[in-house]
Amino acid sequence: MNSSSQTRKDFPILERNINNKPLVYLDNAASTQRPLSVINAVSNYEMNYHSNVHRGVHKLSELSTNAFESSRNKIKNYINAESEREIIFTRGATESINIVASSFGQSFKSGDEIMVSQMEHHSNIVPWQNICKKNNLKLIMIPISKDGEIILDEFAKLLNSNTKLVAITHVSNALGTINPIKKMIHQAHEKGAVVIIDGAQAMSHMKIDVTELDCDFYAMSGHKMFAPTGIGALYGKEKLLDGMPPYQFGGEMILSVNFKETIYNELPYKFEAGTPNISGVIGLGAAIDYLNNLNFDDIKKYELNLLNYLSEKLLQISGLKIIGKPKNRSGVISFMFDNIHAHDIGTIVDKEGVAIRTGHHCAQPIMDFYEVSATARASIAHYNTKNDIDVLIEALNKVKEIFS
Amino acid sequence: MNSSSQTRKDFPILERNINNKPLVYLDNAASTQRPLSVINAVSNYEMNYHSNVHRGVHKLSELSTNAFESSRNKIKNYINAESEREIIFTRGATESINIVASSFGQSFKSGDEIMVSQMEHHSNIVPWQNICKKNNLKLIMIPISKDGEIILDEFAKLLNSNTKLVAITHVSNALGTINPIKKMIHQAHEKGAVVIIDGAQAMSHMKIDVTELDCDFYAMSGHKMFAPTGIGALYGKEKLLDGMPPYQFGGEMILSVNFKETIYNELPYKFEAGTPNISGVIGLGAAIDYLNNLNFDDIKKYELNLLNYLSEKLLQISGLKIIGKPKNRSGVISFMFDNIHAHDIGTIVDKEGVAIRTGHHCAQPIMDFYEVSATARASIAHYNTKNDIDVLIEALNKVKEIFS
Amino acid sequence: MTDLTDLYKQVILDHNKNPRNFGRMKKADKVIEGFNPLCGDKITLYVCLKKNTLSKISFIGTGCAISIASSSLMTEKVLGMKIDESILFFNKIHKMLTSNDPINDDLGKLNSLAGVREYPTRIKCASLAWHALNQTLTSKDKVISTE
Amino acid sequence: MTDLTDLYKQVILDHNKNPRNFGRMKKADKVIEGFNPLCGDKITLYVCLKKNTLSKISFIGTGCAISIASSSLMTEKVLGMKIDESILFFNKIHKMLTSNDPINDDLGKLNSLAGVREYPTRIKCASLAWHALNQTLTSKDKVISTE
Ligand SMILES: Cc1ncc(COP(=O)(O)O)c(C=O)c1O
Ligand SMILES: Cc1ncc(COP(=O)(O)O)c(C=O)c1O
Repeated sequence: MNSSSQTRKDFPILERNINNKPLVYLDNAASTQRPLSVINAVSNYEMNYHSNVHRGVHKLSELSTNAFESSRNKIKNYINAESEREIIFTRGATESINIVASSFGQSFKSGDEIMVSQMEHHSNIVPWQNICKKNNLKLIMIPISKDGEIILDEFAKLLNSNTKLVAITHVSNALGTINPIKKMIHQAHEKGAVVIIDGAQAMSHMKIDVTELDCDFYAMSGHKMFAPTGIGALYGKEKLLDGMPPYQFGGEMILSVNFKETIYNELPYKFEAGTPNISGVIGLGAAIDYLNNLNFDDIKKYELNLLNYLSEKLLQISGLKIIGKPKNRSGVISFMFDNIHAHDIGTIVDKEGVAIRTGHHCAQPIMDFYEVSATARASIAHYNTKNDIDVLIEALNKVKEIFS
Repeated sequence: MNSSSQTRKDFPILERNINNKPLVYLDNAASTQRPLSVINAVSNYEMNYHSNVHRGVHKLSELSTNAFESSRNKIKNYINAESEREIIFTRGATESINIVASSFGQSFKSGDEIMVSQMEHHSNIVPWQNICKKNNLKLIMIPISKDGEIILDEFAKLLNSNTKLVAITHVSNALGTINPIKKMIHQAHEKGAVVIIDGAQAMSHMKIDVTELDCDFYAMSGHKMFAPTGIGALYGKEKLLDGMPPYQFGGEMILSVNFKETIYNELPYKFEAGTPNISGVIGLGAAIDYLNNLNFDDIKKYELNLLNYLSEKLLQISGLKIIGKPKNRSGVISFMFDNIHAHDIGTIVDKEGVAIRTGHHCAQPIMDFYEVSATARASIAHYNTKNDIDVLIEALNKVKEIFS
Repeated sequence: MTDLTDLYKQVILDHNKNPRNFGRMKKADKVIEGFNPLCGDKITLYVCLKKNTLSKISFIGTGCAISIASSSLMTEKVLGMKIDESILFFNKIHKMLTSNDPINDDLGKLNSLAGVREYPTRIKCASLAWHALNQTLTSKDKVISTE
Repeated sequence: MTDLTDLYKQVILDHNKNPRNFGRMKKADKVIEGFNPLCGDKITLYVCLKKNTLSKISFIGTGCAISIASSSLMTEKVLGMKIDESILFFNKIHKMLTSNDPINDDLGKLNSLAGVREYPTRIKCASLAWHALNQTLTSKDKVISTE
């Protein structure tokens, strides 16, 4: 349970002070911190073997290409995909979803339906809105309960033979709800719909197995799983990716070009135009190594314990209200505090060294659902401790003092 | 002239050995190396103030947002744009061009013409090919001379009132030709066409002034100007960017979202969906700082001198032929060597520690023009020395020996 | 490092709790929306103009203490002001919030907003209402309509 | 670190300079294209099959010394082989090029390609022609057409 003192040492930033107080970083859903091993993997690349990949015969290019492709292999193994061809490097979850919307979306026809839950992040709504407007499709909202859970009966009723795609988040970044995606994927498949899972919030908290889930696409953000910013991945079933037109055009994604005709490269390169984010990919590979050394059974227990402790302590503060009450929760608790605006809460706790996020969390539809304009959100990683929570609670009491 | 011994110390990788020989890095057109200041700026960010940008009120978010936006300001000043709103962060030149093709390209109508030169990199051909096919536009090729220069008379003749866009590279990555873009931009504007410049190969060799050039768009790759991979920028005139639809959809690029309607954010955020490559942007800012400390008048002279030395030495090797003979050249010399395939040359010189690129350099149309399938290419940066060239020449003599 | 009470001064907390001139106005000459996408603050200003003077002003909205208090303080301050005068005043407020120069004493109660300087992420909150008002009063077509 | 002469053995240089079975074939049963996009190597194989035997084979193309020599050596080797036999032989070559196991001696001249092991970026050059041939011979519809 206090294994985390060793864990914390892996993350150099956790040792810093903010406003002369030790940093208490509870903004992990916005972005996790990186272990030293990831930071070092990137600088080691820059110092010792940086070169463009794939097209060079010289040693540096060989080294960087090997490291690059071995990261792809690591991800493939980590999420249990069938082949490296199913792993596309992207800038993050947003780009992963945009690729599917823009490329796979071209196969949709007027009258087809796309289903999106009410608890999605903007990046899993707006790309679908756009393709719906363009191709005259229907965007159907999957409703949620007051507890912040998808209403499965409603979902089942909404599914029909026009449903072409279902887009759901694995874990909600605003509520922490873990959605029953395996079941939903199965139901959607029965109606012939394809399912894309937004995994941005899941990867740092649990082990993913895309084969077991049987999802068609799975979107990942590196910076939310201990890797650098600017890198992410899209998993897609090979037979789907194979049939999709390319997304961006340029070097790497072509086999041959002349002014009359261009022949595209095979998977996964078809979707990776231009020089990739090599250092980001290498950082992501190092983050997978880091994840591979974690025991997620223990971590799940540890984090759940922390979340329960947090929720208990929060509810002891009078006037404080937690948003959503999902049975399965991971990582995140959002709350409101009397009439005090989240923004003011954020500033005051920051003075105590506590980093939480305040605002709409890029999930305005869910804010509308709860009829709030902003919440405060504390989000944890496995390196957080009970002490972090105690400091937050104390800081919240200061908020109360000031606004009393 | 040997100021470069200090310069070389800034680049840690230049001290390494390859195959027990000191690295001679002559593959700068594929990707430049990074100075320590850039590497440190990135790790400093990761160790001390990483956080997601823009949406946080806490200290870390304030620090990362400030660093992020100050990089934008640095680029704006460096290329002399009018406003930060004109600087969009992208993955690299390829994505920059794709944004323009896909977003600005939506305004083109059947029969409109897009002009692309014969010496473009694939990333400045294939996006245009794609939009031409989609919207039934004509793709017109601007021919080049045997010397490897755009034939300006032909260009002027091809321009007409249907020409909607001209896409040209500032510097050719296959030949090193510096194109007379200022003049071409002026001529294109007279016909009402918009001009996008592919600046990938220019930024590390010369100072760019987009206001003086009066180009409409300018595409940049960080990793070719001493910054990390995975980051680049698109400059666009504000009034053009303002009228363009967004490219990707998600967080950051929206003002408000509900299931009926989404309102997009203002420039530049409209084009920056999702969590950006924050560490890349900070690295790019540090690279701009580095560039700002260079004296490009001196560097131009220094590099030209090196190129002349290289070309002189190459031509002393019997059977060796340089491809192209542009009057204004920067950075790059491509060559053929008897019947020896470039690939074999690359492997053999690598044994001597020399990194050059071999192949089609993602510019197959120019290979077709010269009726070759691959060339060997040596490309320099300001940290290269005459000694580097001497080592290359000696290695080429080994090639000759083996194949004699 | 300043203390939090520099930001959350008594005046601010008071105006947040009991915002002045709060409410919709039926027959306003101008209805101006101000929106801060980063935190979701949203205010609507109602203004009546008479002879180049801000003869009536009110606002509604949701937002943090800083933005509500700043809106409230603003309405109090500019009510009855000439348009020119209020634009000049906006410039002073703007300078107070964003520059590092010593602060003039002539801003009255509005000096209480000075603490925001130390909280860069909050400057937008404090200036939201001011920007909205100023933009309307200085934009070209508006100048015409008020002459 | 091996010496370059391990890669550029005399046999390789010879077959590069004077490739055997080089030339277009007019009435081939199969015309197979092999392409290595990374370096631009491109070869075309022509094959005649008679009673499950590779009765005629030739190739044209451009490429590096390794890919040309390997193509030439391959045509020399597989000419007259049974299809099954040539597939088995492909597997041996593949193993020689990509594994780290000690090399069997029974590959004759083709052992000269073993030096490629030490040059990972060149393995594709050495195996280009082999892959092209093997893919045709093992792909389902082709198996049908040769039965
Ligand atoms: C649930 C969810 N989906 C998608 C995203 C978008 O991820 P990114 O910004 O890394 O593209 C986020 C993060 O903000 C998220 O929390
Ligand atoms: C002239 C030119 N344009 C565009 C590009 C593409 O740049 P990137 O791969 O960084 O997107 C390159 C680099 O390969 C280039 O040399």
